[in-house]
Amino acid sequence: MFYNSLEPYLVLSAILFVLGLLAMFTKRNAISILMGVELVLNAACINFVAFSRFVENGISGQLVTIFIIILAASEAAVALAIILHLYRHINSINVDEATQLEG
Amino acid sequence: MDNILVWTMISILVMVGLVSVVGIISIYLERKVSAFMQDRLGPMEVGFGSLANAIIGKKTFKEGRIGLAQSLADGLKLLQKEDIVPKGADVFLFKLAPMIVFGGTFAAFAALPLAEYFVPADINIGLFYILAISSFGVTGILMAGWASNNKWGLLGALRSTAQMVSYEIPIGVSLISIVMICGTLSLKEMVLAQSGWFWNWHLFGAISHNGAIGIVLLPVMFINFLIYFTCSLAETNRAPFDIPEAESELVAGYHTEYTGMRFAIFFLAEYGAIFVGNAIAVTLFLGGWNSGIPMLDEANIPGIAPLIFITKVFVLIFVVMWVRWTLPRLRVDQLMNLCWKYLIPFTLFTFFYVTIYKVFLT
Amino acid sequence: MVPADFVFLILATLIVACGFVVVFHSKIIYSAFALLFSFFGVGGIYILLNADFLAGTQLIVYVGGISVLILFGILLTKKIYNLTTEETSTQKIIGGATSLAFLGALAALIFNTDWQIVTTTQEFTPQTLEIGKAFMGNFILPFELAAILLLVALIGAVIIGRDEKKEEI
Amino acid sequence: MEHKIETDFMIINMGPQHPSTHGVLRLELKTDGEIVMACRPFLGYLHRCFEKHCESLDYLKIIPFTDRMDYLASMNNNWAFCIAIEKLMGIKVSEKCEYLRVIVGELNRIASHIIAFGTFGLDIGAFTPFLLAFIQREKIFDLLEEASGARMLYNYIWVGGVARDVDGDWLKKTKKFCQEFKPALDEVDELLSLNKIFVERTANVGVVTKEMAISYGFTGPNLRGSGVNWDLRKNEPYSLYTKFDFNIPVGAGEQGQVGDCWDRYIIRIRECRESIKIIEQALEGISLEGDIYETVPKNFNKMPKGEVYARSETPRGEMGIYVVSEGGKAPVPYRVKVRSPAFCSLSILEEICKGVMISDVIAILGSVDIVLGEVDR
Repeated sequence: MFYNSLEPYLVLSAILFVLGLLAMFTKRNAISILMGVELVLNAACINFVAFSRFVENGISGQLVTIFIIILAASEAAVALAIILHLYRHINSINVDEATQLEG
Repeated sequence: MDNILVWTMISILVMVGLVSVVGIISIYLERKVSAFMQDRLGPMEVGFGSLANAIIGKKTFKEGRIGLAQSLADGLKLLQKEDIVPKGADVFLFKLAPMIVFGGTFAAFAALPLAEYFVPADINIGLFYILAISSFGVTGILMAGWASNNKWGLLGALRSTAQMVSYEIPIGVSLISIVMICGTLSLKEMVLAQSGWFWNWHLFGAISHNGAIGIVLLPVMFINFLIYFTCSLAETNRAPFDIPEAESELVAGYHTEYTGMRFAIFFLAEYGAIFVGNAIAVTLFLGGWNSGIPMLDEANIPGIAPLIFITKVFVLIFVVMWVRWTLPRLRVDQLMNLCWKYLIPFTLFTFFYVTIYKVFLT
Repeated sequence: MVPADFVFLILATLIVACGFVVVFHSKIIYSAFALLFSFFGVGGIYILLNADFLAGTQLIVYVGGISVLILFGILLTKKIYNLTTEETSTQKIIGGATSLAFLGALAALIFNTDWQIVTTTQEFTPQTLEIGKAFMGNFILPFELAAILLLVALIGAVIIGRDEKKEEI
Repeated sequence: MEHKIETDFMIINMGPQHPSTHGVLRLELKTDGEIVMACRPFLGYLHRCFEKHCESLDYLKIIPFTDRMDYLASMNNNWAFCIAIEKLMGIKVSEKCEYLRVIVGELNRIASHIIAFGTFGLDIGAFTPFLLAFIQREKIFDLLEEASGARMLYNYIWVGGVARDVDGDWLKKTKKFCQEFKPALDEVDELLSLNKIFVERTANVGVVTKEMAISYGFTGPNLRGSGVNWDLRKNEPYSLYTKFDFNIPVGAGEQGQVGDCWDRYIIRIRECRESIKIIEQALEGISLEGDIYETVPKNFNKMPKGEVYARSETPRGEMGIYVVSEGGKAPVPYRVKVRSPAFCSLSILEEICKGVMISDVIAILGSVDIVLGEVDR
């Protein structure tokens, strides 16, 4: 009953989404924030796939999810490069210490 | 329907047996192969008889003479050893890591097609599944290296991760060429496409579903096979790419701090990974369970298919050992150079070639 | 309850528990490993949703790629054996309250909406072929854009992350 | 904003328990990832006060101590010490004994070089050449055991002579070994020397220039690997080395720069061939007549007062023995000092291990071929 109805997936995705949101709100560490973003993206992905399975019965949700995964990969790469760069400059990856834009 | 279920159950059981036996056989083989290559004897004393004698404490059985039970005895020894967790280690992750490495490796066994009726899990994206689930090993290794709170361990883990992540790319691209020729990701269908004479194997251009024109694929497929084989060596941390556990540099790499059974699990996982890597090579390039000569196939000799498959895999494993005991080890930057400057461009070239072939010649 | 339900429950528990570890554990490396298992669980959920290709992609990209990247990032930026995250209490309270409110709103939305469920056969059909056709057909433009995006991200990451010492040489 | 780049350096202790520090050596590596920023060797884990012990021992009883310095080339150590004492006492050793010394010394040199290039291969990751070469080393040990009674720590060369006589059978066996050894060495050579990976790992790594080698006091194969043609057997011949026809292999930078790890490695392989040449000539020249104890002093009561410095070419380079004798009734030396070649070779690590990778440190350490027993004494 759980696995072939829509609501459980939506609830799961909502919890995951909120957890990601919480991480983004409370953490000062840039990498933790990045992890929160990844959680949020995954929650969205679950939503997309669940809707495409139960509401649309097609694959467009899956296609969107693949694009999200591509985006997440490139985002993670760029974000980590920025974090590494930040670390070299201010020797910390706490976002509230990165207050200057000049390098 | 029932028939299929029974066969699936049997093949699952066989796979579980295979999982436990592969490591032991490979370790024994490794010792013997290395011994004969180095002009020495290797394990000679501990046969099954002497092992049984040692266990019951009486000289009842005839003693072995070629050391067949050596790995078994070693396993028993490792089981009894003290399980040491270093003081500074992160206990939870330290204990979790070998399980993840082991699980990641042996989950891949589920999709190996031993025979047409011997596929424990006939997944339609079998190849993709194996590639995906193997990537779990990387994190296990990273976890082991970090959790053991040892600098050598950490260095080994970082090396290993960098190496495995890089070498996944040429592996993926070289396998995509095959996928393109077959038009499927199912390992079973790939093997079925290679049945008949050995020139139907993808290594020789897959004549059966391409016709004679398939011969133009032959050189490219050889290159592809070599690249895949090289990369699978690197993926499984074998010499000459064994820099993550290079014993002369990093003591033992990521499993420096592991003792007893946990160490044995890493060891088994390594040999399991070698088996999986070579099984993919056999399935994709060397015709899987087909013997290459129709007279010797399953149709004529029932029950021979799994034997053929496993024999082929062990022949490749022998080559892996041969390479290990012949070649020195690369340095970490040379390893990366090899991957990014030679293997990836070459696979891209073969990929391009196969694409052109697929578009214009079929 | 059919076996698949248990699978769903186990996976959901795994995902949520790991999500909690990601958010609340004080050691950042634990967060990273928990994130990995959370990704793994999401891959399992995709299989339950008949998205087999997607599950494989999830494993390869998230578990084998992004998680490792994040772990590398952690190991490269912190004093390796002293990895804790700091947070302030005000952020905790405000963030927690907002998140809880959000959760309530979402839950209300989920259970009060009358979803237009299409009941179809539950038979599993392989979707790799369809996805491939869609990428080469209707979705060709976004697909190509994604390829360009990946290239740009790759080059950008390399340029940003490059060691500055080498620029001077 | 202040522009500073700080990366965490990691201090790693390589040793004293490490598979490839060739004994109990500790290297403190300061690394930035895989790159070694600084490398400091820490010595003394095997220090056994050899030199101090000597001050309370009879000259003859010191010889077993020299065995334990460079335990891979004990014969050559015995020999170096005996040369010093003979020089001090003015003893002329009989020709038969000199021949025997040359034969066992060169045999021991081969055994030592087998360890050197075998473990070097092992450090690089090639296991098989090591074990293939060890088969030959076993044969050498069998020969030396027959001659001296011991397999590793011989106490064979005595002041004024040698400990035990050999018979014609032994000479025949040695001759047979010489013939068997050449193809075996070629096999190892083929397996390792020009292997692409091996060359990649060793060529242009750990380059020690001529000037550096001389200023750090390099001797032996390490010095010759840097392109300096210097061998005491040619340049300052002792014993019977003037009689033999052999070459001194010198590093020429065939695969990379002069003085890299590959050069130091290949020198040792080539020296083994030259040693075989010497042994074969010595086997031709030796006659079994004569008493080996003829010139061995009965006691050391008549030791002259004075000091002496003698040096000889051991497999690791020049071993210098400095002995001060008080003379008269005291049959013990006042002071013994050893100039050990491996100690000087080791001192270069700090300079050439800057900016290389961890794997290169291993390669460099293996290529300079140290024996900690001799470094710490």
